[in-house]
Amino acid sequence: MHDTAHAAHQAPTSFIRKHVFSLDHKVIGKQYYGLALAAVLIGMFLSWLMRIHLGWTNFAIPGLHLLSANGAPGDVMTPEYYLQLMTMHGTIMVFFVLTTAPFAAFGNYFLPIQVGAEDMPFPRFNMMSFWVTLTAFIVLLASFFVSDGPTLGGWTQYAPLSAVGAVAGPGEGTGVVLWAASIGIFCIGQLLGSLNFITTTLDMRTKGMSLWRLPMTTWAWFITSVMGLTAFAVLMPACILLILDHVAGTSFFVASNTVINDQLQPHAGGSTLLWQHLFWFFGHPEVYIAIVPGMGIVSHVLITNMRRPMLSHRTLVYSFGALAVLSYMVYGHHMFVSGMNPVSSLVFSFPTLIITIPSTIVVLIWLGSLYGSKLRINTASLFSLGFISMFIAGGVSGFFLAQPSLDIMLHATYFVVGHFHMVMGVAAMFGIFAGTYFWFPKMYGRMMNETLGKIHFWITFVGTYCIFMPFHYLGLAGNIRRYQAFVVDYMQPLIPVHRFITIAALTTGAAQLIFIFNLFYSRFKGEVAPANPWEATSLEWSTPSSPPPFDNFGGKLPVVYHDPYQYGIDGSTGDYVMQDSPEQIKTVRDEA
Amino acid sequence: MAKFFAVTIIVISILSAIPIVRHTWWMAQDISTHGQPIDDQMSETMAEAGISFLASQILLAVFIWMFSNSKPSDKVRNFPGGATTMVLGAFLLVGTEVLALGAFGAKAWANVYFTPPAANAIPIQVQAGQFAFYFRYPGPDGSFGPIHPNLLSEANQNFFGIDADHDPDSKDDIVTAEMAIPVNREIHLLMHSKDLGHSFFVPELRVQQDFVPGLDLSMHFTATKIGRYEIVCTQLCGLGHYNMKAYLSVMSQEDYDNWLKKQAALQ
Amino acid sequence: MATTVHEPPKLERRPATSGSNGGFRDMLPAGGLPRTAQQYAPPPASTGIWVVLAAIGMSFAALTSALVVRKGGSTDWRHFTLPSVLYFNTLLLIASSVTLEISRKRVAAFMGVGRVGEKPLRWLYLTLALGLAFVAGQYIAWRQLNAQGLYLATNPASSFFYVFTAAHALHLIGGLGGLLRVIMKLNNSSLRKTTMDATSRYWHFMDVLWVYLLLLLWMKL
Amino acid sequence: MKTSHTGKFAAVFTALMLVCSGSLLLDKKVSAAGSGSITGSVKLTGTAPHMKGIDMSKDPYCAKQHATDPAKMENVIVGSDGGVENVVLYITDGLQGAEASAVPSDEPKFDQKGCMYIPHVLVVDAGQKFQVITSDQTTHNIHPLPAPGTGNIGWNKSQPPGAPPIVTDWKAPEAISVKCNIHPWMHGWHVVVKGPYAVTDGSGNYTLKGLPPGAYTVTAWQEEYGTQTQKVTVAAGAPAKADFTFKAK
Repeated sequence: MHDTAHAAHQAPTSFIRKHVFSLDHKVIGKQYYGLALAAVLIGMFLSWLMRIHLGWTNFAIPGLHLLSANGAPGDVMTPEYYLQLMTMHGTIMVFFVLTTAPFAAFGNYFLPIQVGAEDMPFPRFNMMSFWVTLTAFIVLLASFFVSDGPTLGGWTQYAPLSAVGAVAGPGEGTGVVLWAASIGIFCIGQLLGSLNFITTTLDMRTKGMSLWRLPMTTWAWFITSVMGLTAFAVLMPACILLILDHVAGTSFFVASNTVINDQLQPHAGGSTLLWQHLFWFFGHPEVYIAIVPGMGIVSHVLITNMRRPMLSHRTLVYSFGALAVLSYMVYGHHMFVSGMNPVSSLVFSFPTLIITIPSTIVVLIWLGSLYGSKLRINTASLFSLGFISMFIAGGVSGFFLAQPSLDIMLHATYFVVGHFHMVMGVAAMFGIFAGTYFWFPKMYGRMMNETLGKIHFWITFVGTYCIFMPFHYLGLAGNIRRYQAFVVDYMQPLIPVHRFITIAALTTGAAQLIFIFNLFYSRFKGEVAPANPWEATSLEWSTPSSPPPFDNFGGKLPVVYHDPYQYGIDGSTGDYVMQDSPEQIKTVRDEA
Repeated sequence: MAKFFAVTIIVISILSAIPIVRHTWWMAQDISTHGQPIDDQMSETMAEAGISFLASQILLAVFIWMFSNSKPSDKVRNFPGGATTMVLGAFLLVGTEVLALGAFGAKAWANVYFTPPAANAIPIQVQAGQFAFYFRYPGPDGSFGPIHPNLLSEANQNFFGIDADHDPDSKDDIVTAEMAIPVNREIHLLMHSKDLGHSFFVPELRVQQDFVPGLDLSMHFTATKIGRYEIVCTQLCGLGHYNMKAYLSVMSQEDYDNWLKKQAALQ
Repeated sequence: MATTVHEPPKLERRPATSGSNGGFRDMLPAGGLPRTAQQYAPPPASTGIWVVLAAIGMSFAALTSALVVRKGGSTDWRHFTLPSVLYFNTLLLIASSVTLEISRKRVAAFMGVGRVGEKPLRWLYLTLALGLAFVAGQYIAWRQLNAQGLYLATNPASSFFYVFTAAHALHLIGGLGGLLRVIMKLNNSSLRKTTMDATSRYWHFMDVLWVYLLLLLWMKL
Repeated sequence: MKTSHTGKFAAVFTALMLVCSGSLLLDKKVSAAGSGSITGSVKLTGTAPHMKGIDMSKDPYCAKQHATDPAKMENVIVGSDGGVENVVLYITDGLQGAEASAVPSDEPKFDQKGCMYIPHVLVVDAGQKFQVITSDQTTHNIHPLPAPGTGNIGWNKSQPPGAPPIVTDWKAPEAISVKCNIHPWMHGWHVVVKGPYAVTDGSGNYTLKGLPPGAYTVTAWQEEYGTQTQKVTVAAGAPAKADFTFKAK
């Protein structure tokens, strides 16, 4: 394995090796970013279709039949098609956007640079991890083109609906098999990624780069990769068992005496709760896999723009660690009313409540560090502050969902949907945006357009609240999720709220096109970036050029002399000293 | 820009809080005997969550306002007490808060799930399937006949796989598409799913419980208010999930008896 | 780079500036070239292998819990006696671990003396053979079960048996690939000690994992 | 693909097809070959099974459609004089290639009205196109369940209110049970046959037309009581007679 790293250090010349099957972690990072970008556009498009349908159920969306003749006869969406879009939206967003963009994309690009390494230790595995992930994505999209369309089982793919096969509904045959195959493949990709991330952080740190000198981002990615390693390693066998129930006629997840369409199913004795246990053991850590890199990026960006280190670097790191550890003990709170023993519901509810403590510490440290800082306002810092606001808004609703007694009223309602969209969906997206605006100069050597960036931020920030706050109200009013129309009497008065949300969603979605435009415009027309536009300290800004040369540091590894965030001091270069500058300064010590 | 942002945050937070405070959209009125603790717990949690939400959002806004336009001459200052304050704050304020919540919540939960049904509770069996609920009353003999999966047939309106010719218990069983219960009588609901995972949710009754195929669960509750309510499915069960519902009529005892007679005649 | 020794020269860890101990690359002269860094740092293969083993361990833990839950709830679990050939396979696998250890020692010695003289391939080939024999043995076990009419879908017990044994066999075949790689590299003298160690750690883990699985299946099926 | 445009087109097309098929039928009539016919009645002995009423309260729309006349099961509908409705009669033996392979070109309709299927039993020729339409203001899903291995592939599609018709056909002769999962009581049949067929009316009478003279085996199919067969010889001109009697279980 190791000599592949050597091989990786003659810069490739052919276009294919340079840009397609590249071993360079920077290229792989960009490839991941591209994948996430494509995925998020598809996912957002699906959500538009869903929102329109929820607001105006019998509205004919012109040309929709072209997408699926069965799914939209006469351009009006059928119930099954709505559920299929919903499932694909969830799967694409959670796996191919929230997991790939902040973790795989930025992590691949910047983790090696931030630890002062020339590349990941296993470049071939790194390349594989991207191509495997891409394959997974293609397999998932393929299910749009099979006769019955994609699965309608929701991204949680609960058994037995997902396990009995096509009798249960359109897409529950081939669709589920493709879904499970795609996710199984995805797991392999992420395992390979985690392997590289962990070994890079542990073994590839340059001279003087002790663990406590790693930037917040590196810590976040490291902790995330440890979570990913354990979580995806559990999801993969689960997917295999699910596929076996389909293609091999086993009965892992289907109970006896299942009668569908007046036909007694040939399965026997399976445990339907088994899937939920396996899935959520992965599923809850997955939430943190999506959000912790965002927290890292936001801390990193904020520190730079606050011109001061966090109140306590270490406390923050420990809190991330605590989140990671706790995330494995709380998965049961997804199953309070699932028929699991009510005692275990209580047992699961307490760690779930306790997880608010590290989360609160993180937020308070952010807030406390804002105090007395010299805050600089730019698009990156705006999105970081927006992240904090979202994280708070989405976090407090966790108080409710952590309690079994309230889950009786809120389980499977829009309250839950609002909660996870805010805390893991939008918050993570804000993290991705912050990272993009912050690192774009390093990745492409040009600045992103600030004006467009700010417009993008304002619409997104306000729009997000307009979309997801009402979700909570709907949930309180008992509006059930995963409904394609509201024929239930007590839900009909809520339809106007849905229309409001739909309009907000379309507007906010449109604003994202500004971002896309900004990306491509700045890539080619943006003003050329200085070496260290944000006056930052971490190693990615010490590379000889932007974008960095093939081996990151121009054939000479940096030596680290300082803690990651030496801001607010009198350095020769200004109020900061870069990690690799030998200049002797009075170090900013963090307490605790 | 920064000041405007600060104001925006505060405005949004307050606007978000208003519908909650004014209960513009809120839980349906409680008609159960066990619901009160849940509602109290909800308001309790809402108060604490609301305060944390507003407090931290406003703090965020204020700090953005205060520190966004500092002069180069300004020195970076630390929050009094630094990180220690934060950690202590998190543990003392939030920690104790949520654990207290948890403890109270546990009691609310316990009196739903850890109490056995009364001896005189009316047993009613509910059959969940794609995409409807059907209900079975034991009839005069007070006992249900067995469910024969091979006899289950929607085409023949045999929703419980009843074999009245061979099972004496089944002879007088009453199967209905609507659930009627007498007011102020405890109901012991026996849950069975013939096919997939479903759920039984009546917001007014403050009950929600999944159906688990191969695992028959039961619930018990008492309705205190006459009226017609809806039972909805909250567990994604296929394309008809959105339309998987049934009506729950809470009646006076005599109405209930008459209704039951009428249904018996229709069998 | 024909027969160059890739081991880092035994330098004592110099405490890096301001009392911080950095990465393993602290041993590297200030501002060293990435190439030399490659030479100095102990290659991450030795860390990486533990990461890999952790992931594999997790997967099998998940399958184990699946078995426990599935069996706990079920009324249709039909016990069957494991094919006795499995016990023989176990001996083969344990033996292979022993031979691998021997070859590891030999290789270390061989590299220690600057890779002169005859390459110690014999024991590696023997390990490879034992590994292949084990896989073949597993195949025989499956055939025997088929003969009894026990297939993947026959009942949960057999389902889990096939899933576990197949999953383990696949991982073991991966190990065989690793062994082949070691042999190749030893042949063209580009073998690094850590590659050898990583491979053998993986192999021993497969060995231990199999013993665990055998106990699990023996107790649960 | 069914946009509103192609929808219109389909309608026009259907009309045209009906005209053509009409002329085709005329054509059949004049040819002496198909002049023979079989008539008769299908009766039920013993007490007819009780047809339970259907409670549609689950979907208020459906319930409203039957506010005045409550819906009942349609598995066995027996007339005043014991005649059984919805019995399908078709030829299982004796057809020459021509009649066997002739596929009518009209497209019978299978309507969803008041959350019931109209007709309850739809008879089509193997390979004959038919239309599934909905007259209801609630969404239905149509879910035919052919037995595996018959050559017919099952499907499951929803029809929202006002959705264009689903036009399709069945490949092989089979009695296929059709259901709606959203309204579990909705149950009907697609009976796929080869060659001429007839369905009994409310009083159990039928006339099987368009048969050339010859010896045939007539089969009567009833969803609850299965099939019965009779050998019948058809002469030119005078219709042959074949009465069937099912025994109540």
